[in-house]
Amino acid sequence: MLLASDIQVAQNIGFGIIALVMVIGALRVVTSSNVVHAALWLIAVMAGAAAQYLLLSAEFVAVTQVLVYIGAVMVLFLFGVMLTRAKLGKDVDLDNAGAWKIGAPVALLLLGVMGYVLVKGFDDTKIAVSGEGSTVGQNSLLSDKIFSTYALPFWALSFVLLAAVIGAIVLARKD
Amino acid sequence: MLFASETEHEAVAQASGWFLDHAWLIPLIPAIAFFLIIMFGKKLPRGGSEIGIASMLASLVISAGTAYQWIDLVGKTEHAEAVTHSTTWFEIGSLKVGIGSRIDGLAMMMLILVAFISTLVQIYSTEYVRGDRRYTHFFGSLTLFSAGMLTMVLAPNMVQLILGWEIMGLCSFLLIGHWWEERANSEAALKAFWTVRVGDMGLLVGTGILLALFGTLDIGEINAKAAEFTGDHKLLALGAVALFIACIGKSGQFPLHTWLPDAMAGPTPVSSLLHSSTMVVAGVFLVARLYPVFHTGLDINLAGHHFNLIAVIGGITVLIAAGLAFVQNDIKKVLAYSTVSQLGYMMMGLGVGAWMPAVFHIFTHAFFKCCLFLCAGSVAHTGSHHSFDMKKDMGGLRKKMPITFLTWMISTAALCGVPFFSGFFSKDEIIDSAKGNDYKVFFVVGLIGAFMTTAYMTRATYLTFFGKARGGAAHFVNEHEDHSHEPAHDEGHDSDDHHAPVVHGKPLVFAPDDSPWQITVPLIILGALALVAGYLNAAAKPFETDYFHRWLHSSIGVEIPEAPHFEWMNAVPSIALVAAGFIVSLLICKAVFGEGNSPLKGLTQRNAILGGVHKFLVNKYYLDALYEKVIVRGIAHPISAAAYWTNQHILDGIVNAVGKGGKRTGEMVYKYIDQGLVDGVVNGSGTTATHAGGALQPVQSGKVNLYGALLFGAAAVGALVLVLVNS
Amino acid sequence: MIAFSSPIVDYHALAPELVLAAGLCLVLLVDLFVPDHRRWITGTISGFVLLGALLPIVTLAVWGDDVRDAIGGPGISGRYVVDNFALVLKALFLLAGYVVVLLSTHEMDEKSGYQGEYYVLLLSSVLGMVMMASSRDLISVFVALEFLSIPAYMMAAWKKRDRKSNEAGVKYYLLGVFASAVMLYGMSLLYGIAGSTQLTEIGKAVTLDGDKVGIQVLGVVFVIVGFAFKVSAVPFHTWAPDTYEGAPTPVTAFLSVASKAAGFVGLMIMVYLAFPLARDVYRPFMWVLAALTMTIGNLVALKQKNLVRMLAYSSVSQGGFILMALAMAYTNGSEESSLRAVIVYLIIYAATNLGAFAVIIAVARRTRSAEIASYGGLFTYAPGLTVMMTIFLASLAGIPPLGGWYAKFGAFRAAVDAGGGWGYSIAIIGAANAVVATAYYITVMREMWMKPVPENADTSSVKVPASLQAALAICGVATLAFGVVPGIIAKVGAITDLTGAFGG
Amino acid sequence: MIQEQQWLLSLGTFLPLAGVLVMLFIPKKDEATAKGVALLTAIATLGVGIYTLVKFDYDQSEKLQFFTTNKWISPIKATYTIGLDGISLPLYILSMLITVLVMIYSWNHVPEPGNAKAFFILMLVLQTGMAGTFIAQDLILFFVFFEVVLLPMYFMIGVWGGENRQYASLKFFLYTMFGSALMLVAFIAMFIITKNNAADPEAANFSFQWFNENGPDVARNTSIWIFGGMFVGFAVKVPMFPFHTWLPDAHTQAPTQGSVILAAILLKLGTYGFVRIAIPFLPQAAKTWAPIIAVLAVIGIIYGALGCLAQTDMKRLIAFSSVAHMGFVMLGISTLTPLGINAALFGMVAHGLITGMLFFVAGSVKERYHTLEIKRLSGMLKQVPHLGWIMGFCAMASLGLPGLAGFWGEFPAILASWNPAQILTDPSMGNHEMLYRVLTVIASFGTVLAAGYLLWLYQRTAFGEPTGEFSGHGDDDHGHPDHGNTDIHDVNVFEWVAWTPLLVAILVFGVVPSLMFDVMDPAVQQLTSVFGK
Amino acid sequence: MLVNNFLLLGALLFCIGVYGVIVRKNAVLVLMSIELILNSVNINLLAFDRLWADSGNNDGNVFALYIIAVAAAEVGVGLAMVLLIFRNRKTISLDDLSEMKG
Repeated sequence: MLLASDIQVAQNIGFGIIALVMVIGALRVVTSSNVVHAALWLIAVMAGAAAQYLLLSAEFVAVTQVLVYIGAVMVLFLFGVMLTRAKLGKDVDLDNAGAWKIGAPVALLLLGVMGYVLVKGFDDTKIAVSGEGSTVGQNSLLSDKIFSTYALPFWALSFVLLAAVIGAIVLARKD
Repeated sequence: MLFASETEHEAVAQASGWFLDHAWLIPLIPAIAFFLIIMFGKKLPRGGSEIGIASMLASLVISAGTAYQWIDLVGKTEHAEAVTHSTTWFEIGSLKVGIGSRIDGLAMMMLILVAFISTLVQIYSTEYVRGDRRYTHFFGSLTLFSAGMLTMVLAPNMVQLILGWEIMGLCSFLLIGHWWEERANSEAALKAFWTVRVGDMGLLVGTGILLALFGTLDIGEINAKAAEFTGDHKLLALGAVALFIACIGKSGQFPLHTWLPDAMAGPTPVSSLLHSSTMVVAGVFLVARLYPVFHTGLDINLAGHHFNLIAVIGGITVLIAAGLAFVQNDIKKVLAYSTVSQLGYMMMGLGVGAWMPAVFHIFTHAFFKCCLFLCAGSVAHTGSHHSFDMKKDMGGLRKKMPITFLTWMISTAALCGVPFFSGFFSKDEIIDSAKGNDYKVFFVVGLIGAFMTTAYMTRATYLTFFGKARGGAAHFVNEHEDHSHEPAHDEGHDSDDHHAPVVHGKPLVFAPDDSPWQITVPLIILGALALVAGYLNAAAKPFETDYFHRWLHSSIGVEIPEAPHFEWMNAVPSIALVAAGFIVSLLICKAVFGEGNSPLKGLTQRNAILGGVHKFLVNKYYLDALYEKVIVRGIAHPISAAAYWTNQHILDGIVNAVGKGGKRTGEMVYKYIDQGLVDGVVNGSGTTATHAGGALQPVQSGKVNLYGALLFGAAAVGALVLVLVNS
Repeated sequence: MIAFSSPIVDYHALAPELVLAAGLCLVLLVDLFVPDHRRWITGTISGFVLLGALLPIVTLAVWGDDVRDAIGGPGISGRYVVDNFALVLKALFLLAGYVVVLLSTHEMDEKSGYQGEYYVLLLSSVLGMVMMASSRDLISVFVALEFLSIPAYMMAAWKKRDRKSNEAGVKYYLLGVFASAVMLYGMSLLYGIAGSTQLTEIGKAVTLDGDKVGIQVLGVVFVIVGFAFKVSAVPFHTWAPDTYEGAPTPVTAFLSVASKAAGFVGLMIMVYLAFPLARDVYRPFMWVLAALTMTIGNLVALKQKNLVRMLAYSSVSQGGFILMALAMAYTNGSEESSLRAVIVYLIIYAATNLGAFAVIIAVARRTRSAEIASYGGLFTYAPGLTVMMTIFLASLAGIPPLGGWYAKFGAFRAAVDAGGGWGYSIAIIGAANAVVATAYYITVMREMWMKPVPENADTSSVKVPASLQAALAICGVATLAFGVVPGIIAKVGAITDLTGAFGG
Repeated sequence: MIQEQQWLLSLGTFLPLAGVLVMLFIPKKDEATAKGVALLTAIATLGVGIYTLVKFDYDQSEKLQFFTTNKWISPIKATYTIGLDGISLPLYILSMLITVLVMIYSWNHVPEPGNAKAFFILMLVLQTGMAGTFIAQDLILFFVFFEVVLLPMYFMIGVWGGENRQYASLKFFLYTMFGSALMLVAFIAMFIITKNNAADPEAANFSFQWFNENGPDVARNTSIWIFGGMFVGFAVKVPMFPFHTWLPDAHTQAPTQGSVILAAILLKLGTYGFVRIAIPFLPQAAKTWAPIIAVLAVIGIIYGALGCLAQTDMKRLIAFSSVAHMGFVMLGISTLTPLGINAALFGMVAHGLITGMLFFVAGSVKERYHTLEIKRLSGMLKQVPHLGWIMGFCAMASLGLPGLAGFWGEFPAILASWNPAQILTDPSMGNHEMLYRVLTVIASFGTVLAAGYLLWLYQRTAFGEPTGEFSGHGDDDHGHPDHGNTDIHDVNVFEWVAWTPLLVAILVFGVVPSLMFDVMDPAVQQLTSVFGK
Repeated sequence: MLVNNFLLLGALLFCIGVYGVIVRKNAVLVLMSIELILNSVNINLLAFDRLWADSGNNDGNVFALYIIAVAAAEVGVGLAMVLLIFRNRKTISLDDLSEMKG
């Protein structure tokens, strides 16, 4: 049996590594000069996110993340890359020239504000992560919620997807 | 309230008669006649003049009746109160304004005067403006004009007074500008109206002050309250000054007199009507009417006060105008300045507390001045083919136009104040009163004025009726006298004189003799009155009449010093000066304008500097030169001409400049402030707005990334600020 | 462990949504089976669907409780509420949708195919809006927002061959996604603070005190930003002019009216239910947004040469007036008047703006242009359209007796009702802007009435198809009636109590 | 309040709209029918107006008569409340009269670019707005009517106006909008503040009565601000210096009919607003604002007059003279005395008649000579004597000649400004007596200037010989086309019919001012009772 | 574990995403950046879900699921549009999407 504290340490280390990968991946996504590379880095981030979800004992979400994002969305992206005949290789023309002069300050400002309020607000508030406390029935609870409390949005979501599919087909098809 | 009060109405009703009760008909009849003339005049055989004359006659009859009953009333009661009839005209809160009639001695006198002279002038006009293209309009305006004056004279309150006052202003505009095809005439009309209007500012403000002080606009009440005034004296003084400014404008007092000579642009009957009994007298009338206000407000007759505004202005006007009359060549302008000068006398009289003589002078002056103007008109109409230039187109007319000449002479004598003529009794008494009331300066002014009056009238008379007939007059005279007489062609300094008299491209038809009866009859009547009118109030022995005084006494409304008792001895200086003025002027005129003067012109042209006393004594031509060169050029010119120059350029210039300047200012204001500043601000803000819109357009760069940056950036900044503020 | 309990569904309350959903499917099916030349029938069906959905709204308004949960049960109730507020706005969305269908009939018929799909998307979007009006928790709000947006993105790009239309769609889409991302982040923070997605619970938690103030502020701000995008408040408006200009005109009408209204509805729900205690955050923020929106929208509108683009900016600035009213909620007891002002404004604005677009569509059928210059001398050959356009523009400018004045009146009243520095200052700014706004409306009127007809223009009289005539009639009558007898609309405003707002 | 024949005012106000409805169904080409219907409607409206005149109880002219109140916008407490008292009556009737006359004049004077139907419809709509403004007894109703006139006038200027019509109409529109936006804010603020002050806030409503009762209780500082908002709104409409610059442009460019309506009625909406709303509702603020208004009014008088002197265009001159005349009206109002306000009200009507008439004349001159340039016109009296004399008559009336209507606006205003209300001269509250007296003098100088520019205008245009350009035998040195005198005819029948009532009214009101003073005075007395004496 | 671990990770991802959105010109890459943001939101939600786990609700999980679903739909739509513009313009550079401006 691992002690709770050991688990915590392990979790923290795990979190740290995954987080590092995600951040690096994210940075590469926004800086890579190769579209395909960027897409691949995004997969890394997605996967990292799925891992974090697991850490947060949201198994169903994590699985969905993998299925939908890595499985579907990423394929869409890659299709998109192919269909628009992006250069498979380095492409210097991916960024707006000099846009980092705007982007970086905005991002840093946002980060500053967010970081400040989060640190100030949640200071050292702790959460019970995977393995701590009960996660029994998480998924059933989730399904209960989806089909009772959030049934209407769920119902609506189906129409959102329907509309998106119809619209996307119309827009994307050649005629 | 005072007027329209039933009880008072009944109270006076007992003491009054039909005419006194129905005096409101006097202005109403001509007013209605005006509309009739305008509407139907053109279709009538005499172009509407018959309506005008009839209405004036009707007014005259009622006026006479009114006068009779007033005199009757005065006879019955010692202190006859003014008979007031008034119905509410309109009512604003506590302020009730009535319209109606207020009959007292002053009003009665003026009514008679106005109705009478208007009647005569209208009769005269039927001939004078015969065939005029706007004959009907002319009579309409004349009638309305009289109606205005009568309205004013009858006014029981300030509002009605202003009504009449302004109607006259309007009609003077129409009449002076009667021949508006010519620019000069319409400009004179404009100037007359406008100058008077400047003075009217004072009337408006003054009325406002009276309302503030007395809470009423009723003249009787104002006078009563002013006579026993104890309130804010400064304000009353201000009111009096304001009102007097109106009188200055209306009565052509210095410095607003410049419109008067210009007003000669109107037909002569108009001038005569305007200058004798109406329009210009209105200012004097106003002072007389509201005498307590002025008396109290301007400290007239207060011990230790030797000057006051009215007297000073009057005095200055007397001298200035008389001086100006010297250098005029236009006979009407001489008379015009003479009128100004005489009005100055009246004002001065009122200023020195000589209410009765001043008002009496209004009375006498009306007749002789009217007569003089009509004579001038007669001369122009008949003798000088519509020229009023004494030097060019007159001279030697006395034989050809005996009636005109005779009446002119009588009137001139009256004007000059020759004893036993009407003017003497009024004018001399003003001068006397000035002395008696301790206004010595104005006594002297009066004397000098008398001298000057005689002098310029003598000059005018000489030039018109004596000496050689020149220009138009020569044609008139020669046409019918035997042609063996020396032709007049050597007279002129202007070659124009030798041309055949042509006016408006048509040869003139000369009257065979003196003017027709429509002209001469009024002349005769007026001349007679100029002779006798003075005896209504002839203080001099052996007459010692004081009818006028008795009838009018109650109109003064305030205690003023009794006029000094008339002594012939006191009149000696003025009589002497009149005589001196006559003689000096006559001599000079004879010398200058007499016959055989051809060397003179050569001399004056050759030699500018004249010396030698012996020559001065022996050489009568030299005397002429002296007169022309030294007296006229040397004295009269520097003074008189300078005065005239001042008049034309400074005073008139000011008036014109105010007009021009006003226009210029208007243009400046319009250009820079209105269109530039005020409008500019608005248009500018519009432009700025559009520009700001343009400046903002780059934000809308069309680039999604920038839009995104803006979105996130704004969110970040907003969040940052609000986080900082709220934590 | 709570056992699953089946939610109690009030089908009557949910009827409008169900009708729409069913209709949507019907259109889709019909579209599959009708031949090309009869595709117009999809439009007709859509119209009937929208009107059909109105029926249950009427019955709901007339019968039954004032407030009902469409879906109820323990822990479920209060998340999707059908109250008067919801009903009024649902009706507005449906009617606006109907008018847009009328506007679209000929546009879509003649320009591009895919009518059936177009109407499906339109109905979807309307369904999303209708759901927005009832949503009372974060998830419903979010889903409804996406539901109404995603079809709209695609509708903007519907003219597939038109580069401008593509551009319009992409811009709208990208900015929309950015904004919803920001909003989502804000929502996550709100959830983190309240531990619930129900808005009333959030309302209790967002109190602006304690050590989590910063997070609350951030959450509130980000959520407002998300909706500010939707209502195209400056500086989140940048997409609007480009999208409005590029999108098919009926879509533009739809976006500028319905979509914007939905944004405001969402914003209202959030402000009144989730942020009632966060006044110190939303008031200054929305005050600034309102001031910027009115002013910048107006100023840039002055420069526009294209009528649609001008109307885009105009609609930006109109949004500023609504924001002005909303910003003053919960200031000196002005929450009621500002809620009513917003609703009244939305309704009147919808009628007016749809009308204006109807005229644009009608005119563009002839001139093939939306340049203002192409409207020169319209009065000489299309007096009826000119008068209609004048009515709509004057109403937008807020000139009595046309509806717009009452809308502006309400907005001002809300601001003044709030009083104080915030209220009066924004009211004055609003007043100044009301004047600037007239300047560009007037420009168009001037063009139509006073300028000569452009050369080579066809000046035979303009034929207006029946559907457009109907749209014009509806909008025109509404605009006039709202202005002359504002009582009717004011009454509607007065009954729209947002359940749970005002601390009740 | 006298609640008899409650339908009467509504009928009088909305009858023109009925006419509009009928006209909408008349084909555009059938101009005669359209004109006929419009004219009939206007005459019928005037008939209703005359019936109102007859039925009006003159002994109780301080009370609202034909009063009626109905629900209108209940949620905001605005009601359809209308009534007529002595202050409104003259203006109400004047608006009807002017509309009829303008229509008669328009019968064969429809300005370019034609389209009589639209033109007449606009006039009818204007009529409703104008009449409605004068009878409204509810602030919101007032506001709505106040604004209703805006668009029709905008189009009238913009479509049928002169060369620079677009600029002028835009200016007119924006200025007015600017004023009314602030005014609306002020109205709302006044309502909310009185409501919050009131013992029973539920009783609050937008009726004038409510504000009459509760407005004076508004705290002084607040009321000053609110008054400021209204001031801008009304001052723009009046227009007062410095908000006047739209007026000359609007007048100059407007078609004759537009100018006439603008001068005769529209400007009065502003002054009426001051008298009816701003001053009685917020007496404390009125006291503070009165000296400012007075100063601006007098500036307006002088400024307008100076502006006139600078003009080379007859119509523009008349337009500027409006600034000056409205200055007198505002001066009268600013005294806060019964005399002053009576004068102002009289001045409003008089100015309406006179300036309206002058614009008619200007329009006819333009029609005949195709120019309004003063220096090109001359000798009108010779060529078109009746027109010339009418113009002279109007000029005289305009410059305030006693016996004509204009005088009764100016003269009592000047009298009153020397004697302003006691609260303005109360030493404890800031004594403005001196200020008012100085203003009186300056204002009276304004009358001199008025005489100056009007006579100057008259002299140049009416006197003298007709210029060669127009006399038909002309040397044409200016390069203007020789119009000959073929189309220069004297006053025609339509003009006579349209003008005679105005001319008669100018004279009659000038001679018998009590016709109007008697009607207005009780109402004014009641209105000013709030200021003490 | 500290909740801030996750939250700050989320914030970091969010800001990186924002940076990408601003800087990237290629439409596909912008879409990818958006996914980063959405993922950061999900991390937040799930972290908060744990924070409130004791109260027995897991709304965060539901929310996150819905977001994933919507995100999928959005990406689908987005890519359809990218294809559309590519077809019309032969480029997916957002820079070129600036025909309308001002």
